[in-house]
Amino acid sequence: MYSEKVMDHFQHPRNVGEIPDADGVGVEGNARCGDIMKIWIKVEDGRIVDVKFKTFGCAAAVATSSMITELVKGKTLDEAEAITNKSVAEALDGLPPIKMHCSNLAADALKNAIADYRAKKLQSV
Amino acid sequence: MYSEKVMDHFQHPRNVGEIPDADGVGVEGNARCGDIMKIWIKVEDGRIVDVKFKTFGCAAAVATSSMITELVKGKTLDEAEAITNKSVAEALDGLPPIKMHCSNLAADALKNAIADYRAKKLQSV
Amino acid sequence: MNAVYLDHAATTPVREEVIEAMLPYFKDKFGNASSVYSFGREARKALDQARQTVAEVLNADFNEIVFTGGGSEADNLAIKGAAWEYRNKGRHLITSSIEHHAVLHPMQQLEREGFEVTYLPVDDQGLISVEELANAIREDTILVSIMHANNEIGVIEPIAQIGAITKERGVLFHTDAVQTVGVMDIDVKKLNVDLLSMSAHKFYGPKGVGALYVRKGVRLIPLIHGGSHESRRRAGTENVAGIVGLAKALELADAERSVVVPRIQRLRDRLIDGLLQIPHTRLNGSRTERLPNNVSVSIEFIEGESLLLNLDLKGIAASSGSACTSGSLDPSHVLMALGLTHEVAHGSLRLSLGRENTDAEIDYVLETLPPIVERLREMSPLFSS
Amino acid sequence: MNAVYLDHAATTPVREEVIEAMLPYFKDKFGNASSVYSFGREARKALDQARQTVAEVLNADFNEIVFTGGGSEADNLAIKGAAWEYRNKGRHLITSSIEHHAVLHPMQQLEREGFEVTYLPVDDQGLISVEELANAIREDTILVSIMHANNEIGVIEPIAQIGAITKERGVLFHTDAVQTVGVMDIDVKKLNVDLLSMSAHKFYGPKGVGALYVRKGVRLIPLIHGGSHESRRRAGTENVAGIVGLAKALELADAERSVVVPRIQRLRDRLIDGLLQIPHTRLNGSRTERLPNNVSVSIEFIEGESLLLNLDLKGIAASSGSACTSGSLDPSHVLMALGLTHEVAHGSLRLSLGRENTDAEIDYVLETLPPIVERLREMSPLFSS
Ligand SMILES: Cc1ncc(COP(=O)(O)O)c(C=O)c1O
Ligand SMILES: Cc1ncc(COP(=O)(O)O)c(C=O)c1O
Repeated sequence: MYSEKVMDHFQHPRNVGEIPDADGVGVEGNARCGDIMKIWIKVEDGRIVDVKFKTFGCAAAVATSSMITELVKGKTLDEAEAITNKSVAEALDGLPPIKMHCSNLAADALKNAIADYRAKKLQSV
Repeated sequence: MYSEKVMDHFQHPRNVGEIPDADGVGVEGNARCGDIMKIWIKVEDGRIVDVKFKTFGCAAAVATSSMITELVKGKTLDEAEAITNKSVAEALDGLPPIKMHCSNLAADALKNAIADYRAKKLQSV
Repeated sequence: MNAVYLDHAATTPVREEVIEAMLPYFKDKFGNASSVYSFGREARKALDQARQTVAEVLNADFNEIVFTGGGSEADNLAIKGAAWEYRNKGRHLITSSIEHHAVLHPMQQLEREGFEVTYLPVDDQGLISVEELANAIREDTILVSIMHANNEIGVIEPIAQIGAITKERGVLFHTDAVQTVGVMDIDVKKLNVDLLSMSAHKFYGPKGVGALYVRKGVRLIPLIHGGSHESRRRAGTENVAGIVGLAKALELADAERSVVVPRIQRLRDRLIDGLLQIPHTRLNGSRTERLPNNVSVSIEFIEGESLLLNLDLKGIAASSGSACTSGSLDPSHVLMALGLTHEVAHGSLRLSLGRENTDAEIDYVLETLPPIVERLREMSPLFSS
Repeated sequence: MNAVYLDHAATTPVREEVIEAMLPYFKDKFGNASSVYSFGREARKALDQARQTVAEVLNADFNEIVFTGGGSEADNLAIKGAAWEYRNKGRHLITSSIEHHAVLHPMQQLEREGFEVTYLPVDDQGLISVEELANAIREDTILVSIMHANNEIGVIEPIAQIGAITKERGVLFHTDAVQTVGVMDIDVKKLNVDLLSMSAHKFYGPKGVGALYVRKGVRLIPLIHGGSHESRRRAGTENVAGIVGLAKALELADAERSVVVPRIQRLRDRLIDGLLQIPHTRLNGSRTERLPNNVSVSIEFIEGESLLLNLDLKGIAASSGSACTSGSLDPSHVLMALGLTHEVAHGSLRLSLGRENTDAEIDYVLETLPPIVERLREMSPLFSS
């Protein structure tokens, strides 16, 4: 049912954890659907230099979370924001149709983290 | 589905045929149900001395026809009239329930033959 | 002579290759096709493969195949499912007077529920008039159901022509193809049908499994509600072994048809010609628009069950009309629809051929049958020689 | 360690003895059970024998057993068949909120057709209140359907007590015994039920065949109309091999129950005790009123599918609630009915044991599972250690 890439990221998720002094934190999902993702980013010179996640959810949720952390590391915020849930799924060689909707929310969580970073920065100005 | 006795009478029906100068002839059944029996009797001194039948019908119809001819040979008319469809079925070690209604009409055919004999006798008096 | 089986229209033995294909799904690959773990994944794969095979043979799409618990269930799902679903569009249904009970009885049930049903007659050859059918379609007609070939008399109805009309008139069209799938080449697009039923045990597959083709866009209210199996059209843990068996049997029949069917048809013709030598005997149904494996004759002055039992005692398995009606005492509604009298209808005999029948067997039947007929006629009060 | 199968509540492998019993009916004794000749007579005999066996195990009569195409069909036939038949007596039905979809979805269909359904709640142990049920019965109640044991949490409902009430009140009573037949001793008289469903593949029989007990005098409108099979309650050429398999499997289960079940129950208790050692873990459903083969736990802060897949990678087949709901994204309606929150319901795990499970397998599960849970919790934003 899942692609090899999904299974690889599910079994060996990259960048699991928290960043205690993160510059931005984003959450997406809800317990009703059974998928919640939280993402922490560290930003330097407009670039994401570190990223970590924690996810409660199915294999698709874990794999998309893991995949997005790989995709964004080193990217500028604008580049990172351009990533969509669809492009994450594609990077994983696709997801089962039933999983496209609920469990594919890593890009949204990331956007929330970037928004959080920007809001904090605005406040600190 | 059929008892051994039924199968025996079906495979080797006794007294098949017609009696050209019969004293009484009886018919019972109809083509709709698929069972028609015709019976010829020869009567002497109030006793049935010969009997023959022809039957269009299923194994049960053939076997009951054959059985009744065996049962009545030598019997007085009163004795013969006392034979019921049920007793014919019993003499055959029973019939399948679905066959009890339509295909078990030998006793009725015999009654008709006896009535025919009596009517003819009345006329000839 | 060993037993001669000539009742393939009633049921067929499961082919060795089909049993082989089914066996792994009883024990080793027994998982639930709906589960996520590996056990279930093998069953899921087999199910998908079977659905794909059936779809390809019928020239249909993967999602257009619904597996059922047999031909009767497929007929019921098509007819009641469509009638219930589209009842607000209209309440008129059309069928023929020679359908199998698995079509007629759902129709009668729908009548009890307030639907109106037109039962079209057939001519003395057993054929539906396409013109009469076109005239019977009304504003409120929602479904037409006409069988592809009749199970008793083997007559093949003009399904493609009927389908062209129903398509033009925007009416759903179901065909009960239980007797033709595996025997004839079936293309649902060419037949212009929206719904088509089949039953595995008629083409050397297992009993208790069938399929319904449901054209994309046609909705049905299920007979069996529950889990989301079969795209919510038929709930219940899938009979994986049975479905694999159905697909395997269909695949084999399809691959071998061009070789097997002409051989069977030749045997059929020998049988028909031989039987018609018996005096007072007639073929039931069209000689040309006829299943390649069906022989149905009326043998006057004798009764069918007696004939069957006598044949059985000689090792020949045949049928006197539909297997399903053998519990009943009324003569077959199909033979009556041809205009036969009761007596003649009672004297009908169906011999239906299959892939394992041989010329020697036909010889045996043609030797064995006439003396039995003669003996029964001598015993019959209806016959005067 | 070889694969460890702990999903017997979803389906079971067909036993070798059952396959052996079925095989002759595919090829040698393949005749149609409704035909008059010898071919069919063997099939008829096998069918009669199977019906007799099932009747005896349930303490029912021969004619009270109707074979179906599975458990879902049996449930649908019981519920819709009775509701349609007795609709003029009343239109109110009672069931529970933890029924299988094969009961809930027919109920919902009947609601669309104008019936009214009361869904009784369960307490935090998963148990129906007999008193509440008695109070829910109205003048126009025609049918109560309460499952014998729940497929997800294994809770056994007080069927005999409920049956005593429905009997007194003159209301029909159906129980879905799909999870208990083969595992528990079933006596339809002692259970006071009018209708009882079972499914062969839950007790080491084949998929695609089930049975419905129908107490004498109870009438049903069939789901599948057609031939006069099953005393006109379910049309279609009988799945002789499948029915023989069902009966054989039931006979074996019944004969071995007193030896096999206590062994399974001991394994179950080891498993429950071991799993409850994991912090933030609770047993779903009553510990005492529980199927001897069911373990259902909620493991907080983690999600079921991830857990299942990780177990699968270690060779352990389990389930996260009903197999049928695995295609859905909503947490199980059964766990929600117990009062669990969404998060906790998502973290449920069902391990259901069978006759081939061993102590070594339980050891393996109890070794394998805790580190997976730990790893998933470390990854979970809901968990703070
Ligand atoms: C309690 C219960 N009822 C009904 C069913 C349906 O049975 P089947 O899938 O054989 O149709 C199942 C299993 O799927 C079940 O566990
Ligand atoms: C034309 C036709 N339709 C439907 C059926 C019903 O199929 P099944 O008995 O497999 O349910 C049959 C055979 O019995 C048939 O010949």
